[in-house]
Amino acid sequence: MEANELISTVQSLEPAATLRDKVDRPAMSVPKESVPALMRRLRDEPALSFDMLCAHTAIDWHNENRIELVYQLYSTKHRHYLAVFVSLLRDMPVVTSVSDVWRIAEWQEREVYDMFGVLYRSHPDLRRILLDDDWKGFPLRKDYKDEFMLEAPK
Amino acid sequence: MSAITVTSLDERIRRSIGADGGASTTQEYFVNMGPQHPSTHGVLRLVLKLDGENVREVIPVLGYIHRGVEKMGEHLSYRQFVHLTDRLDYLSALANNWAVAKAVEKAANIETNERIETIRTIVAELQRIASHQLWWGVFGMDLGAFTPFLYGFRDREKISDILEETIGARLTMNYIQPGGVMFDIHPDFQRKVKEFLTYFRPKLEEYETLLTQNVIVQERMRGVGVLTAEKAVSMGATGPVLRASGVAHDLRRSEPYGVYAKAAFDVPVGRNGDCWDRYWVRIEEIRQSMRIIEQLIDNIPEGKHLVVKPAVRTKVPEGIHYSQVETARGIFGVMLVSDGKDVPYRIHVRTPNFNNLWTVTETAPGWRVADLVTIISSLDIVVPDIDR
Amino acid sequence: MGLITEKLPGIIEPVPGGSVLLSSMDAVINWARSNSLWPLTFGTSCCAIEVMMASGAARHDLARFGAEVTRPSPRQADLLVIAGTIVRKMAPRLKLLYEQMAEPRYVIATGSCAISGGPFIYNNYSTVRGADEIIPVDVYVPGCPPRPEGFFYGILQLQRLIREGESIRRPGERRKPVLAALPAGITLDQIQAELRELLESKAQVKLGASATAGRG
Amino acid sequence: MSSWEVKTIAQRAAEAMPESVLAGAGYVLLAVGFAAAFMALMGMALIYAERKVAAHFQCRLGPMRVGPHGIFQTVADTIKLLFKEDIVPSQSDKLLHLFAPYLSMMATLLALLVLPMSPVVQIADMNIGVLYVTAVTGFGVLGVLLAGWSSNNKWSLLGAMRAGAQIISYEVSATMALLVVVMFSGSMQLSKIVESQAEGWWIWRAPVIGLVSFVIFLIASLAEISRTPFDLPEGESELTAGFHTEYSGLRFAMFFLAEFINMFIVAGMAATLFLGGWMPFHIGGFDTFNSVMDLLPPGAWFSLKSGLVVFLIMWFRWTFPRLRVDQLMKLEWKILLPIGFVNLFAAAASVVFGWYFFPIR
Repeated sequence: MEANELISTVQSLEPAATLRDKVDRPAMSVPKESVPALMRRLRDEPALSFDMLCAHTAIDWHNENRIELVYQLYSTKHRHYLAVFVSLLRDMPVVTSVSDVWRIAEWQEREVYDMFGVLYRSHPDLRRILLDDDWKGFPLRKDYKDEFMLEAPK
Repeated sequence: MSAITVTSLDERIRRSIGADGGASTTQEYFVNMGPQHPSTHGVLRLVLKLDGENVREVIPVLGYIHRGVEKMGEHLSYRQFVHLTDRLDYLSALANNWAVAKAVEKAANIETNERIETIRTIVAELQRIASHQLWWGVFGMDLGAFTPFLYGFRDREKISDILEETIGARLTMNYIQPGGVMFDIHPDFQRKVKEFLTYFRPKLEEYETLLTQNVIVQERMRGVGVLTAEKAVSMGATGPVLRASGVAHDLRRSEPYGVYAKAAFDVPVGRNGDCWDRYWVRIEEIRQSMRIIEQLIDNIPEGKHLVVKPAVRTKVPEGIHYSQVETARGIFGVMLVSDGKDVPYRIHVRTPNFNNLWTVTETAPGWRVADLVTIISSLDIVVPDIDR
Repeated sequence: MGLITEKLPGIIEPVPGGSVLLSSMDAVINWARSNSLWPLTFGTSCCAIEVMMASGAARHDLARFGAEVTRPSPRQADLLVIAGTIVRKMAPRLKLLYEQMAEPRYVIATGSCAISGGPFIYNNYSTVRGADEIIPVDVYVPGCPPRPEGFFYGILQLQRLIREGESIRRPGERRKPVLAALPAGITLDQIQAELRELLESKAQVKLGASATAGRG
Repeated sequence: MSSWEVKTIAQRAAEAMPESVLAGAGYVLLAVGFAAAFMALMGMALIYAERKVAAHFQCRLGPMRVGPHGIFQTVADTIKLLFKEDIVPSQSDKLLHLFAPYLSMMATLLALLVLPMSPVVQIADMNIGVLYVTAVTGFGVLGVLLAGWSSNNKWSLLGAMRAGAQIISYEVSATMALLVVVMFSGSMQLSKIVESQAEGWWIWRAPVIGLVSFVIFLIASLAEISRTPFDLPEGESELTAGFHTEYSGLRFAMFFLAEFINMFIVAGMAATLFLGGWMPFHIGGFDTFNSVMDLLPPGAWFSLKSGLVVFLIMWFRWTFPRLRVDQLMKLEWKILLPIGFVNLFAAAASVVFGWYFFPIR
């Protein structure tokens, strides 16, 4: 499916979705309330059938006080990509889990929790994945400080 | 809004104990496989719920080699970040370099030439063969046959030699960089690659005789650890693991980069998604890689090997840039988030093994400990690639 | 020179920790130990491919040095090759592995990660800067990763260290003294007292309390 | 045809005893010393051989640095293991933990006592030799089970349980195969069995039946001594080190040594029962040929034959992967045992009707 056709199809599913610019592949910003329902439709809609969640990660826009989640979707049937962006408040990043839509989301969301502290509602097993269970802080946030870290000499 | 609770590993295990409400009559117990265990290929830890020899549940515990590469990437220039990708999946170092190089080139509008792309394709395919050779050897070792390991390495050394001559390193190559390759190929490169191809073809038959056709190997692989296509896709598996399940998704074919579009090759696809298919797909991929190299090795066009001076700190325009390549294990993707400076604002690497590993939680339960080893080995995991 | 020490076969040497080694016997034991370094199958990252796998494979063949018997159980291994990065989550496990190994145990740190943290020093919240922050290391092999030949050089250096009895080990660490049968009527304490006298007269230094406390 | 006079060390001791207690005691000491020294030296030699054989299978050299071609490699290993710290895990069953390796070693040593290596080099020659060997080798599993249990380690226990199931199952098949030879030679005494092959070895003298039972015996014994492809109890890639995970130093060396001597015993038994033991290669009736064969002393014949079987066992180890537990059991109960039974009946018939070469009328 062509990029603009893809975007209009997604917009027909979720009117609140807007185009996310400065991304080199079809990308949409959606409100966080629509996440699980829209994702399920993206997967099940025959014209879209995004059956694979390639990667799920986050970007910490420290200065704008928000964390932006990225869902990179791929359809093995139609061979097209879509990136879905969801903005969350940095102080209370809560979103509903999509682990029942794509199995792999369970672990990718755990990683995002581990690194950014994003909390997932109705996640089956939310705990740290890469760091120790008793780790303090979320390292990939821009303001993460740690007595262990060394600054590179200029 | 219900409260979100964050649990710990202990709680996870405790939950698993009571999962069947004490319905089972036999005593179930937990064992730790790893972090130091011969067949977890590094420092992967699996908490196994066993009933006698039968695996009831697998809980992978990651992070024993989590090195914080993504955080470091936010402080390094794009050129500097390339060398960190070597150390993720060190068996496909060149493909990993390529992913970063591709992302930067696309973002900063750097035009490479045919020579660069051909060299990149050839070295990446050579390393794919080397990676599969190593996997084949270790797979044999995990099944209990030690000799394949040495045979695999014997032939891998030949590739290491060829690459070392051109690149200067045996493992962490750091060769493909934004705007070209570090060095031009060695004058002997083409001759030696051709020599290797003629040397290796009969050796591949030897592999088949030693391991593939062995009755015990067949018995231990066929029907073991079946991963259906639907599950494989839903779990985001890529590479040979996905293709063995019957989904012909190969980036080299579906969205060709480098000069793959010029080369004729087949994408081997399995039927059942069991260990045997994963084994067969990889062995077949070695053959296809040899085919690709054969077609390209005599047609390396003339040109410069580097179009950007290596010292330049490339500035990438603001925005989000993706690129992905097909490594020996699956899709390695890089997401660059740039704010217009010469260091990335955020860099995310999507590694194939992270997703591939989790299929073990789906395929292993119901099989025995020995099968679990086979299944893990057939996934061909590299632990630093999982943990980053 | 006292009476007692002359009666014993070989030359008596004091070792850190206050135990006594008889060096004629010691030479044989050290020869055996240096030639039979069984490594633990342990590798965390890239270096494992070069150091544990490629060096054991056909081209380089670690077996020539008698070190191909990789033991999966730390109880039976003599040599812990730290092949790869050690991160903060792994550090306690590495210490545990080291403690599970039976004395005498030797440690080779291979690659820049195990020596100093390598490329992962700055802006990194996870990587330990050198394995010697956790466990004592005998030999360092630089490289990223070192070639198998480099690792062999490290093994040869370790063999030399063992033969010379120069194990870089801090006093007071668990170490089993090797004792030949003592002549009748002589106790270990007597030998030690005499040795201390001998040492003090030579070196003109008072030995600390650790010299007596560490006797196994 | 020259005849061999069998005289075991036990017989010599018994003969010497009435005249001089000292001489008798001397023979007993000789026997004990011989067994112990043989075990240590043979173990070292076999470990060295294994490492060299493996190396040459795998296109490499193997130990090269300690002595010429590394022949002192295992000496160094032994000395090192002798002086290595002996760890007893704090949560283990200490008594059993200390005791288990001795048990394993003892079983091996006991089996070694009756092995006829030449007409004069045999410590004891019981009239129930075959039965005795079967009994004491089965005894070794106790050591393994105790080791696994007392270590208080789940991997050890898994290994020990595998070993228990495996050894007990395969003993059945091994015994079936032995019975065939017992039936043919009409005796359980090992020296008698060897002498019964003066006209030809049972592996070819009893057509097909001998070969089949040789193969069954070899497979079953490989499983009994846990060699690849049946090395499940210590399968490295699965159970770290199996039942001896928690053993270090000398005690680990005992398990190691017992394993290799067991291999020699299996080879020796296979040679004795099917390949004529120390008996030279004879074909009944061809006296000239036979006398040429007699030029080589019986001890050399035994070494050659058992060496061949040892090499065969090593060859298996460096070629085959490991079986899975259920496949292992399937192989025994559904394949080997039925074949063994049929073979046994065939052997019975062929003994009764004399359907074998050079039958004794």
